[in-house]
Amino acid sequence: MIFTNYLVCFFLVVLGIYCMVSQKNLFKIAVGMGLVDYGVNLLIVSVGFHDGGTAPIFNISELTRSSFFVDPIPQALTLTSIVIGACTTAMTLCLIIMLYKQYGTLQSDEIRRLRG
Amino acid sequence: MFQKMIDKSMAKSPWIFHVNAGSCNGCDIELVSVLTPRYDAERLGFRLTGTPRQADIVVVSGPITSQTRDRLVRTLAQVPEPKVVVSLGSCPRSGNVFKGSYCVDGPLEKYTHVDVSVGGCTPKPEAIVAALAKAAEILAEKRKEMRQA
Amino acid sequence: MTNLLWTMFHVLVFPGVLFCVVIGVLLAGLDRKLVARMQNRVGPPLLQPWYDFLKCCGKETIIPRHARRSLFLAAPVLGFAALITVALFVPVLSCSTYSTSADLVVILYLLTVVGVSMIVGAAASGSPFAGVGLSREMVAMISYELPFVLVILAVGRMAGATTPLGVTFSLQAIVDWQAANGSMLFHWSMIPAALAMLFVIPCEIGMHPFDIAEAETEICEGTLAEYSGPPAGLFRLTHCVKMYIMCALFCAMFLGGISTGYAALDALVVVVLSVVITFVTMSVPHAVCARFKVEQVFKFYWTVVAGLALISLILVWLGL
Amino acid sequence: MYDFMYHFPVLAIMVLFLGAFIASLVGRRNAVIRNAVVLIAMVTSLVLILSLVKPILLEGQTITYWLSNWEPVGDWAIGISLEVDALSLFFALIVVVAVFVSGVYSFFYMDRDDSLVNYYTLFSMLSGSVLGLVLSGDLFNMFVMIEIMTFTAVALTAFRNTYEGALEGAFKYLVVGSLGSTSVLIGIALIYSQMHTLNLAQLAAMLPGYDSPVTIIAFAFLFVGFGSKAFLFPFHPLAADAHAVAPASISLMISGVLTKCGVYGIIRLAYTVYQNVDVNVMNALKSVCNPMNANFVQYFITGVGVVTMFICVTMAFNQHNFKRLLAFHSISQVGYVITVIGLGSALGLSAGLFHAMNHTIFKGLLFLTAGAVQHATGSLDLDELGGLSKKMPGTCALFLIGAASISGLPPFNGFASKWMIYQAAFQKAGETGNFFFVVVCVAALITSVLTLASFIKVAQSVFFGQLNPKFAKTREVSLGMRIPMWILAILCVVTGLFPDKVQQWLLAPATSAAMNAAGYIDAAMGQGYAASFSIPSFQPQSIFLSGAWQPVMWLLLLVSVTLAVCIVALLGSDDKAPAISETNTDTPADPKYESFFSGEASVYSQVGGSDLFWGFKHNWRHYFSFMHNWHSGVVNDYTLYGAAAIAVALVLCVIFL
Repeated sequence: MIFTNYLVCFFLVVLGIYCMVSQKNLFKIAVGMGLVDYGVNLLIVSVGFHDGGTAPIFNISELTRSSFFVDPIPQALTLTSIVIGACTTAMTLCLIIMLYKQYGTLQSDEIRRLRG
Repeated sequence: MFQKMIDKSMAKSPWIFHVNAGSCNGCDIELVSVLTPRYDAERLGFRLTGTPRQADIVVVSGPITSQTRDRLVRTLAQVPEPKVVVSLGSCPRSGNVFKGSYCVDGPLEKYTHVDVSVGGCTPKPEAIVAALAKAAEILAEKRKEMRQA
Repeated sequence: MTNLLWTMFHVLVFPGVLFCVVIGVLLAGLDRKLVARMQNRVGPPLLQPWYDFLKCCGKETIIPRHARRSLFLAAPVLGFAALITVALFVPVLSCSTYSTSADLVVILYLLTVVGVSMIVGAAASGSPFAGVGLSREMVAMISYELPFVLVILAVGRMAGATTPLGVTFSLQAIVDWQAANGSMLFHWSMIPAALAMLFVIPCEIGMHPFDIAEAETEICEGTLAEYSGPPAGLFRLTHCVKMYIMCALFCAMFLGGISTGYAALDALVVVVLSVVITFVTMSVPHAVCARFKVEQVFKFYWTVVAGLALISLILVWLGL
Repeated sequence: MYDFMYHFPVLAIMVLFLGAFIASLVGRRNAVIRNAVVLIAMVTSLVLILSLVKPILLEGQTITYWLSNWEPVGDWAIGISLEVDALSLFFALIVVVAVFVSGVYSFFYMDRDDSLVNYYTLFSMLSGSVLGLVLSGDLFNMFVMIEIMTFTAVALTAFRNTYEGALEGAFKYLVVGSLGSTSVLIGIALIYSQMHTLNLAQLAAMLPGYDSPVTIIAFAFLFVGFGSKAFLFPFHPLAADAHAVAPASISLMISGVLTKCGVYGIIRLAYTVYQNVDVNVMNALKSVCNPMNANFVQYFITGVGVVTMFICVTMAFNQHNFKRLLAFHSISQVGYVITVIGLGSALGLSAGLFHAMNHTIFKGLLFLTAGAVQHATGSLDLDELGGLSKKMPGTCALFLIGAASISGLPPFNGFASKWMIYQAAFQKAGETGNFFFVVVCVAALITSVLTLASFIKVAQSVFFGQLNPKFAKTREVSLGMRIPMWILAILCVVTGLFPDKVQQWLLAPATSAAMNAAGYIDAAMGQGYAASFSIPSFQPQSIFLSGAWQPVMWLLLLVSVTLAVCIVALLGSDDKAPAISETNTDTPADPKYESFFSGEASVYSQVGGSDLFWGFKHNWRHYFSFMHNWHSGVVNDYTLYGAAAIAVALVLCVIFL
């Protein structure tokens, strides 16, 4: 089951990068960025997941060698990363709107005044 | 002492700037021939420069056409003191065969003091060398005058 | 105090200003004489460059309206000073006045400073001709720098192969190595590098076939277009001194180690060698060749000359 | 060290974030209070970091600060830590000085912009995040700081959103930058999956004993990620786009500080964390610090550095925009740094650190002069500007100092560090007997000449030549803008004249800190922790400099300069007609003082910046046109290059490990 997770997150990341590379529409590029983000988030969560583990909620006295639980740190990392991803998306969309106002187009190959 | 050395070397290293003020190229070619192995003006220290800023002797050939007049005046002004002006051939002196043409604003005397004048159409290279040597002497004298003034 | 006096002596007399200027002027005069003789002319007197310099000192200095006054006047002085500093690092056959462990790199950069000072002076004069001239000067600089660097690395590797670092950039160490093992020029793997260096010399100095920056017929003396009076004279003098410096550098790098034991005699030997090098690298091409085009210079140096130097470097690297 | 000093690192970071918060609260109403808040925040963090110089750099201590006092439990780091050793502090010093200069400059430079409260909020956040990154002792914390940094940098790049191309540059930076951040995040996830910790010290202790290719692949991801933050090849087009359109003070931050974060990350990873990693495959990473050996990782890092430095310097020849040209040079200089860092010798590392520091100083200076030109004339077009040296003599002098420094002319600092770089490269070549490092050395020298050439181009087309009549009314910028520039210029000269002191006080401690993995581990996890993982203790090797560049020689030159000046003065003194150019330019010009123009009347005539060096460009026209097309300006292409970089790094991992 965990193997499926890795497969899916690999697939998501590759799909996202492919989307960013091949799609000329700025919104689709933003979607690609989102896909890469989700893929990585899934990767981090999967890393901390233990099949059959309980939720990591313990008193310090309950904690024993034999207690088997899901690693909480990756979940914290994922939360942070999701927040950052949301910010990135917001910023990207912002810039796309402004770009559309200035250039009058959403095609990435027409937005290339800086080159060479 | 240093000044004396400068005075002495003034005559030994006169650099020439050549202005063609509408000449037919005859005099220009003769001026170049002065630098060839046959006459070799370089043995007297002469050297053609490309800019009036480093020139000591300005050689003017041609009858001063109205097209070249302003340029000539400007170039002459840009030569640092002390400087010597040599007119080459008959044209700058009198206009020669171009005299009376609507587009000739000669002679050269109208615009500047001419120190040495070489006649002929075209002058012989020997005459040019002699004139340049004379000009070099005048240059040294001018330097002395300038220092005393 | 004596130290300071010695420093003053080194800077001012030997091997500093006086020595450099005298030898440089003589070399430049000799070059003109030789070219003239090769063209079947009489040629100017031997001291002609000296007269030229003095004459320039007696002329008026015009500072054009577009010029930046301070830089315009400071540039020639800076260039000359940098060149004299190079002279202090270059050994006269057996020993240099001042030695650091990497003086070849320092020399490389100081020579660049000389070129740059000319470029800055030209730029400060505000003339469009000077603008073209400085761009050509820079192209010339890019051109000879690659082979020069390769030659330096080859020589440094050759002399420093046995040191713990495997390379030395100290001219003194290079000269000492030659004293022990015979001059660089007589090691067959270094001959291409020596040839490359001989090509670098005239371009570095800006002698005739490579004087694209000062082409008087095309761009009105290029970098020097607006210079008159003493600053122009100083540039000419720098040019003369550079001839000597480059020759002495060649002697140190490729003919070092043949010391006679007396400093004066050594100096004499260097002068004689310089005359030979001047004849080979400057006078003959001057008399024979027409001026190169800008892109030809670049191509020539980055292919032929750099190739020669690279052959040497690879040979040395293989331990041959 | 006093006890309260342990709080200084975190205070230095927090005070900047707090400054951002307060500035955005109060700044909308009152500009003076806003500026005062930002200034106080900057100065406080500057002072806090400076006060740490003595204990950390000079006495060699290390500060470990566990946030909320979550100290390691049972030898396992569970809290977030700040760990400040000499290397971190070295970069922190660079950061705070650059932030201070840039902040003071922007008070005067941004006077014509509106909604400045956003600017200062973002600026403070950017400063805080960068400082947080270099002081952090935790990998994930570094990632968070990188993200904040990228964010604020993007927003600031787009700050002048009406400026041509500002949004475009910001968008490209955001998209491709997010690819780099993602790469870092994947690397972190992979490391965590194996090690279950992200504390740098603990990683440094545990990685060597852990035999897994996953950690090496993680290294590849992290290297590409940090490389993208340093704008290494092939991420360099981003930098060019972002620098050129950002306000000059932000260009300083991006080139002087953000790239340094990437460099710091690479140094920290390669030297401290992965120092002792010895995967069972042919000494893969082992001995990054062993000078007698060269391995694949070294070749790779050095190769990337050389390619970066060469491609960027040639790209600069094609540029018409002042700041875009500077941007390419900026990356080219970072290429130098990465090149020597890849050498893996102590000399190489200290040369790299020195050049990184100098790069911040002189490149900052150059960007600020570009900003001054833009502020005064409103243009950055090299083909249009010209002759400004008469209008802005101060700026011109500052520019010349910066240009001489970056071109490596003695006696400025660029020469001192480049000298060490050549020395390190050739020393490496001599020790390994490998011709590759000779090529590196030659490439570095040639790049230096090309740098010089393109700065001659800038000098000629902006400051010298003839003044475009369009800019006749240009005035020198205010003193408030020139003082920050002078600070940097003086630093240029000082670090150039006393490289041995810099070496002694800054570089040597930072270099040994970077190589002292055991010390780093022990400082964080308690004495003996490193030994329990059999991390070899650090042998403080004297950083062997094969003869230091002695600026004393330059005093000689100064003597001869003075003498030469005297000679000239002597010659000119008796001249009865000393020529002074006309200062009054309003009267009809005397032709004597006009430029010689083959006799023509003087008209405005300036050799365009792009026409210079025609002879050079002509021979390379195929290369230049290829490069021009390759930097296509399409964001998809740049993303592709970034993805390709990740792919190449992974493939190399698979092949060689």
